[in-house]
Amino acid sequence: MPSFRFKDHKTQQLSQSVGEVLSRNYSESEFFEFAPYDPTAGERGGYSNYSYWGSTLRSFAQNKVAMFFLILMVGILAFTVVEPMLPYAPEANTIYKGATNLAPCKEYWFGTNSIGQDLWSQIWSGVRTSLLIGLAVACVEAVLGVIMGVLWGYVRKLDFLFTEIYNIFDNVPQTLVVIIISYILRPGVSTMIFAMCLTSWLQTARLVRNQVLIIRDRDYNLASRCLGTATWRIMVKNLLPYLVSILTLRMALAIPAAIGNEVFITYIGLGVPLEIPTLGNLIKAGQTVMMESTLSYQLFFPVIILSIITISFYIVGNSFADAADPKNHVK
Amino acid sequence: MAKYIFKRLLRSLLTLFIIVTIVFSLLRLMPIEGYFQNFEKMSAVQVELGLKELGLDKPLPAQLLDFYSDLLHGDLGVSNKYRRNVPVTKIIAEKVPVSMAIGLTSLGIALAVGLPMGILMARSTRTKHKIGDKLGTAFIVLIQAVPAAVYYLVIQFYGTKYLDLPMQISSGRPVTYILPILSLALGNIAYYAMWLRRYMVDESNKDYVKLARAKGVPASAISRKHVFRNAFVPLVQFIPTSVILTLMGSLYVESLYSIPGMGGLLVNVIQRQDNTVVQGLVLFYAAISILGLLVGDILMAIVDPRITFGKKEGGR
Amino acid sequence: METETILSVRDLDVKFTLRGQVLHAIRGISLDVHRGESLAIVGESGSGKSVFTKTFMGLLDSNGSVTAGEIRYNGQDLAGYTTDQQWRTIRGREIAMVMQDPMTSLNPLKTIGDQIEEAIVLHQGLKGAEAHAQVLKVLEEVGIDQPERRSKQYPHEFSGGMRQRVVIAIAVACRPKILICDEPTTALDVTIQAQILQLIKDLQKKYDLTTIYITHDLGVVANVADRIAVMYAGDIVEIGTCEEVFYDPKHPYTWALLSSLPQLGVKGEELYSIKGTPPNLFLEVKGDAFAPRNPHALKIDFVERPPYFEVSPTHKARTWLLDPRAPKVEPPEHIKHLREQGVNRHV
Amino acid sequence: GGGDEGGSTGGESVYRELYSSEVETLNYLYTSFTNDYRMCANMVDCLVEYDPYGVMKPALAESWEHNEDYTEWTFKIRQGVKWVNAQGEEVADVTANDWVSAAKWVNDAANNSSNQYMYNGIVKNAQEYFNYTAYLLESENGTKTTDADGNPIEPVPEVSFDDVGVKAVDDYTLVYTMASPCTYFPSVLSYTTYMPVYGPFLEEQGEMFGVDNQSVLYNGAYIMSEFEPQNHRTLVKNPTYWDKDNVFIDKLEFRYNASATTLGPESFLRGEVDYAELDASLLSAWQSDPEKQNQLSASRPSVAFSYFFCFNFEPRFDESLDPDNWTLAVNNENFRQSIFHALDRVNALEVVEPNTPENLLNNTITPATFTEAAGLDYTQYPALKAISDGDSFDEATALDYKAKAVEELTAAGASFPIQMYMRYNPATTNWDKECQVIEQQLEGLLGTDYIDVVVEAGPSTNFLSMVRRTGDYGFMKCNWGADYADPQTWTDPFKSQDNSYNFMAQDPNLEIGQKPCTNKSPETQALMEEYYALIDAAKAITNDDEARYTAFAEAEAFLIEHAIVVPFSISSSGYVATRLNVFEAQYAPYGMALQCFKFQKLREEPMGLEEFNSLYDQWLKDRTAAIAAADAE
Amino acid sequence: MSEQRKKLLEVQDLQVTFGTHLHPFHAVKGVSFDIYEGETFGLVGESGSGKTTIGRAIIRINPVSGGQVLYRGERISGRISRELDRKVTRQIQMIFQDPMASLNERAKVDYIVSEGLYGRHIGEAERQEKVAKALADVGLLPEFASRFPHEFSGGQRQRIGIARSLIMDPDFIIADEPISALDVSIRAQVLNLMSQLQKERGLTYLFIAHDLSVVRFICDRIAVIHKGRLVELAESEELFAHPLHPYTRALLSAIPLPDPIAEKKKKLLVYDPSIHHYDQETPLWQEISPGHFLLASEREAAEWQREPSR
Ligand SMILES: Nc1ncnc2c1ncn2[C@@H]1O[C@H](COP(=O)(O)OP(=O)(O)OP(=O)(O)O)[C@@H](O)[C@H]1O
Ligand SMILES: Nc1ncnc2c1ncn2[C@@H]1O[C@H](COP(=O)(O)OP(=O)(O)OP(=O)(O)O)[C@@H](O)[C@H]1O
Ligand SMILES: [Mg+2]
Ligand SMILES: [Mg+2]
Repeated sequence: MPSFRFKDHKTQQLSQSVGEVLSRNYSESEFFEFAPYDPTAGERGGYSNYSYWGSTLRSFAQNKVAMFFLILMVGILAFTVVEPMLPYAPEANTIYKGATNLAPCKEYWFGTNSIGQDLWSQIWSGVRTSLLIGLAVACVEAVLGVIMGVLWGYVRKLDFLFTEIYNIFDNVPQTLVVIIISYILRPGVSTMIFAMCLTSWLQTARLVRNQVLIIRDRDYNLASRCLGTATWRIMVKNLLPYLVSILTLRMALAIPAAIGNEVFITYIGLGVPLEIPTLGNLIKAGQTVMMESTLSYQLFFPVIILSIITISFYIVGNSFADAADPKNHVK
Repeated sequence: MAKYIFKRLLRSLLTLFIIVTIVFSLLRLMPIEGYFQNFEKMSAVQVELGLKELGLDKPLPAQLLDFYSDLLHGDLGVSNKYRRNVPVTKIIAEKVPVSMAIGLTSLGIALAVGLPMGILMARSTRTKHKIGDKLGTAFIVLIQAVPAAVYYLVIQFYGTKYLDLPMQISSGRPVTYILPILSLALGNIAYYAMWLRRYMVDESNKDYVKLARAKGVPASAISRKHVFRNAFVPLVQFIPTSVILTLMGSLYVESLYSIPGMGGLLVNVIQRQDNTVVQGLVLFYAAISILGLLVGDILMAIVDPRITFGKKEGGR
Repeated sequence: METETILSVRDLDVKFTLRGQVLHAIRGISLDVHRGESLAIVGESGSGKSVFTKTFMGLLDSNGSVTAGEIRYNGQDLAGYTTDQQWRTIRGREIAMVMQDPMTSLNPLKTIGDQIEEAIVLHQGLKGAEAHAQVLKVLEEVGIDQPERRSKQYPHEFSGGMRQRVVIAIAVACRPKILICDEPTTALDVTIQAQILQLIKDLQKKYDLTTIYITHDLGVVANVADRIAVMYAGDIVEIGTCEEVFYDPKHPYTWALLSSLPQLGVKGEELYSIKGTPPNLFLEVKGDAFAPRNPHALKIDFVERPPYFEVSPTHKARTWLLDPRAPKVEPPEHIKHLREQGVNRHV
Repeated sequence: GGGDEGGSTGGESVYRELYSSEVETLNYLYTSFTNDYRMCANMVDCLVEYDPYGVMKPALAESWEHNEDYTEWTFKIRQGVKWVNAQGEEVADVTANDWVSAAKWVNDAANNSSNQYMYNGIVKNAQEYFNYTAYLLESENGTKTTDADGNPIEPVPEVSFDDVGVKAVDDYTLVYTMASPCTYFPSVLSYTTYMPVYGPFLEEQGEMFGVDNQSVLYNGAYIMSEFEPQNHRTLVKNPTYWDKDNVFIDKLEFRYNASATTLGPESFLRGEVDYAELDASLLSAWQSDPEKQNQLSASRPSVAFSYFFCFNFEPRFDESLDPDNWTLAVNNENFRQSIFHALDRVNALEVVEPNTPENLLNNTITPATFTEAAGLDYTQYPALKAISDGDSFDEATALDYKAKAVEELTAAGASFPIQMYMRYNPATTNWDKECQVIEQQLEGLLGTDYIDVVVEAGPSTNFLSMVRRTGDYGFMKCNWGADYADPQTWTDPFKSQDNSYNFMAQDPNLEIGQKPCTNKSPETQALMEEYYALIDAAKAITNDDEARYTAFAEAEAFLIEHAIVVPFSISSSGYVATRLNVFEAQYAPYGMALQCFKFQKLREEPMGLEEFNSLYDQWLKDRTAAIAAADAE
Repeated sequence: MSEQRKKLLEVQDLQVTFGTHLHPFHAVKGVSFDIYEGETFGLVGESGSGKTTIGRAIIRINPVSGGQVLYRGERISGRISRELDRKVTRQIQMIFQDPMASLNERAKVDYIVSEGLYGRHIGEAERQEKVAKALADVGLLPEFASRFPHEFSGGQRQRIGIARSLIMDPDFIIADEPISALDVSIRAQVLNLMSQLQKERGLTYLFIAHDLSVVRFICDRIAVIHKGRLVELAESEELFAHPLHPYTRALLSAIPLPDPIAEKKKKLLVYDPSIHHYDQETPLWQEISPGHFLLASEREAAEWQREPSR
């Protein structure tokens, strides 16, 4: 029979109290004496080795695919940070005269583009920018989404108002907003982030709201109200922790979504200017030459890197959300 | 029920009103150059006259009033820059059927493929190695995680380069529709398969399934007669929305294969600053998406006897 | 008593694997079920009652399996069944089940009639109008008025008690030999609970069923059970006829179960209660699982698992207290003279 | 559908092309979009047309003459030309009245034609009539005296259309009266607003004139038989065309494809289309592939547009880019000269034309071969000759000027490096890349301690009004397109009022935005004044082209020599794959000539680059001869 | 009972309505009763009869649509002053039916138990001390403070819930079916604890249950509720000895007896509401004998009193 491994001090305590009795060597007659009865030992009996984050991490670690992608993701993240500091890492936009449209070779690992820029540096610079956009959007989305969503779901009076606002904003085309913003602000990374954040938090807010609606009237919330707990504390202590799972999921999905969105906005010609490489820009540039088989690497390298990134975020996010759901925890 | 629908429609009207007003006002933030073809060479008088013709010289509230009074007469106005002097309704009416035909075909295919796929995946979760489920999940992850713009390109690249399929549609040649329909269908296949699988797995842990098993109902009949229907209920709600999305067309796919549909129309007219068309389109989109939600709810009520309209769920 | 064994369980072990950890849910149970009897399995939550009976129908969750022992039914070893096909010869047809929660055990999207008909078509070989007529008959049998109208309604239009009747109707419609009622009344009000128990009793008589009740409440089974098996931590700790268990309980756990019934409580006095919590089945259980909570535990209880001590041919208990070497321990006062007391107390 | 078959089927010659932008309207009297021109120019003929060398030829006008002082032009209209509808049914005869109807429509302010300005200052009283109709509109037929904002509306003296200088003397005699003497008037006539329109039909259609192929009438080489917006359009040969023997392609099929730039080349290779433009990035791949090599061709450099870099004298950009510092620099001629000479234009042009960037180079504002007088190309006139034949790029000179500029600017208190703020429109293909190349080249040559080129994108739509017109740039590539065959057309960007190219001429008291225009140093101011004096003098010469050209050349040379602008290039649509021979087509660097398919034949084989180059050289030679011959006539 | 006993809580003609104006659902229809200081007042009835709703109306989770609730003579239903609100929040506490659902799974026991103290500006040391004491009071080990609710059995969780109320030092506790979700074997733990606390602290309970046998064990007076209306109220022994209302009788007859012989002899009574003719005769909430209230029409009251009980 597989034996249970004791994992921390609490369990050890338990094993000691049992072991104490066992370790003594009784004689045959002693066996039939009453054992010392300790009610507190009985209280301890139902103990399970549980801590929320511990279980979350443990179930995550058991998911091999997710761990693989986590490592990949961390690797990529680390590399994008480190890449510009590497020796001989050139400025991404440097033009090498005469080195136009070179296929991948020793000197230019991912080849060069039509004006002689090194795609390797361009792609990593693009990954940096795109990830920055993704992360920023995801953070804003999470923060705004949670605040709005919790208010929306918890404060009954706001429900009607927020629902209407949601319906309205959901129907104002994002393109219109992006275009108008590109008039008001200069096209650039921060503008892009701003434009995306403007609408993206709505979905998170709605998700949070639906979740809050489900848990709002659970007994433990009523209990808190009976105890006179302030509303903000209920939100922070009773609601937020229950949103961890869906929030991590949302955040992790928001990053690939934002990168995809960046590609889209670039596609319609409103993206970040070309002198700032982003994955969207690189894909757009690659698209113009994709039908030319000798040049299609200019599309495929950014596409592959982008896919690896979005897939890792997607899988890691999903698996983490699964792991964060106590339903999937071993008690 | 009729009363409920009526009330909801009435409320939607208010929402529509606000949406259109916001869009209307946002549009007026654009620089006036965009309203003219040849601003560079126009005199001040010409510009002024042009603005007057477009009704842009009046203060915003007056413009709004004009717009709504026209709207009440069923007049959405005519295009200024997209197709000059052509009524907005005509522009939209010409494009909707195109997008819809392709969209509905792909949706049909997506349902025909996605739903069985979801069922097979759900069943596979009960087998030892869950191979079917893993394969299906890999597909879903790929489609959902990789931006559509990217896999559309890949499909076009391989489809035209290696399968030698045409790069643009031409009516009367069905092969030309393969790639765009495939591109459009993939997303929905993944979507429906994923949700159906999830709901089926959730449902098959419910007590009534256990009871059915205890009754001796064969596994296949359980998943067909009991689980599928229950799992399908929440999906029913999405179908009208999916249908409606086909009305909006797909910017990418339509532009990649030069499909003369709705996709990209909005982007196009926003970029050309064709206010009337933008307004008309936003109104159209908002109206149908609100309608889609309503139809989704009604469908839900039809397939699920527990849901009744009008009454708030009383107690249990 | 001349009894024929319909189902015989020997040394049954059931284990679950949950993310790499093994939970030993059933720890070597042996039990004979007699034809026509009604057996009650009593025990607190998590003691393994449901898991135990699910093994008879192959309804264990996919992460669990029978790891040892056998289940003999009709000369077959059910423990060796693996395929859906094999189990379908048992499920419903031979052994049927009534589940705990009437609110969720019916398919919300199918009419009551359809759900009963499904069972009838499967097991009685009837079709169409005949099957429908049978549906109405069954509904009437379980005490539902206006069966014609009711059969066309959906579960949500039924109250909890009526749903439970429908669930029973479905089980009975399969014409099984054995009916397992897994906590059929815990979700119901007392008044309805009594009615449902009565209904099962009537049906049992009518169809000559063998019934196995599962409950955590000893009080509930006094009326319906012929024999009672008390379970604790995946093991049967005491088994005997109804009278034996109520009037002459031997296991301290049975004492505790009985004493904690408020019906037996004396106002103003403490109710007898069991301290502590049941053991963690992920851990290997040494000795008597109940020992840490047992005020009468002997030292040997922590070392060696007690065997069954036979009190009478029908009455066995797993406790070292029955060992001749053990000191004599009296059951708590108020359950000792339950017979006299009970009759008087309850008007 | 377009099928895979080759260009000609069953003797019918069909030309196929992808397009990515739909026409806005077929109302040629209104539009000013090249997309629209491309259709209209083939549907309706003008009074004149051109031969492949740019020599004007009679078209709907059989002949014309002018009076002594070029104030009256009389045209004899060709007889027997028919108006037909989209089904090819004859509707009416083309008569002189049709040009009168067109003029009336165009100059009526209510119609708000985008090209009305083509009459302004050319045809007598056209602008006056326009102003009067505008007044009527604004005042609602004189009933109102203030506009919506409460500003008074200035009354405008009544002008009747009868006073406008366009008259049909009889059905086949058309007379235009000029506002002032105009030698180049015939070159204006191939613009859309001088196309005829059948009056009764125009009236009948009203607002709907030109919304689709059914709502226009045709008298040109082709009839648009099918028109499905964003899908396809088909032009078929007009069977009643007066010159049908010169129309060789029977059918023009245009299919919509939003990704035409990406898919066009591949479609061409697959034989699905007969023409595709190639992005410069594809060039090397095509050139090195033996299959594609001989399908690669170029487009003829076009002198219809000229590109030049403008220095902004009224910077209105962000404080973070230090506009005051820029103001100091830009007013320093040595600084401007250092940039002028440091800019390696050929290097920059390689982005769009990697093979023969020199072909695109333009050393003056007015492109070479644009116009000539007295047998001499305008750019070869004495003042411009040296400039035209040289190249401004010269590292040593640039560094000399840099040294001087550093000295002077340091004295003036400027801080280094000078931030040079360059903008581009992300929607324009390759502009971004070009900016990057220039940035690295300039910084490389002049040193980053001297200048810091800051490249930034502008909005992709309404770029001009958001960037150029607001002065939100320091140094930027601008362009201008010719309106008629006279050097004056190229002075428009540098006009003294409402100048939004480099703000060189703002009255110091005038306000743009919040800031008064006080940026120009006295030296700069003096330069500008001198320039305008030269221009005014040139404009005053109206009857002697040679003298006039000499004077304009002096003015233009002045602008360039003082490095107020940096001439850059003419336009090119780069590389193409085509089954057409562009050298057969009509040619003129203005008007509609370049859009016409008339005279062109569809070739069996695509044109290769070698053939193109030899044909181009031949064409350049033949052209000189042809023009000389025409002049001699 | 002596009339001198102080009324702690008075419920007067309480009505609670759910749903919209168009589809109102009257969950509680005109219920009146008093609870005296120090007693345990039982409220029994079938599922959905409105027990929880009454409890929640008292503690002000459910808004009251008619009638009023007085606590120590002060009205606490409807809008009340902040001060009174704070006082009532402190003095009235609730114990919930489902020990799992009523504890915040993501908070440690330490926080859960001391949650009510956070509004009171109490030092950290004092807080911990109070937590330890509250835990000890309900028989839990102090080390449990740092654990999560998952780690406990149902009985332990319910005791945590009780500790959470106790820390507020309340006078009045509404216990909404505190044991019905628990295993029989641990019900006793909770019941014992409740009586013990009452003895030590003089608490007053409103004890809600659907099982008469439990109520009988712990309550002084019992009210029986059916479909939102009280049908009978009496001292518990009186109610068991002389149940008048047929519904009460049905309830009593259904109590399972842990005694096979008695149980097999037991006769079930079924309550059939159609015996009433309330469209013809209006029922009254009347005091049949001192302290014994009954909802009945004149005729019914007479008739039922004549019948021998059971
Ligand atoms: N699928 C499963 N995976 C892991 N453990 C399980 C599974 N099913 C049951 N168990 C465990 O097996 C043990 C016995 O469970 P079982 O459901 O038989 O208890 P029970 O006596 O029926 O309790 P209840 O009265 O709550 O129904 C419990 O500890 C339970 O946690
Ligand atoms: N928030 C609510 N909205 C609408 N109806 C409600 C609400 N809460 C309770 N009800 C309804 O009010 C009635 C009384 O409910 P209540 O919960 O008070 O019953 P109960 O006697 O406590 O039942 P149980 O024994 O099941 O807890 C029920 O029919 C219930 O459906
Ligand atoms: Mg169970
Ligand atoms: Mg309740």
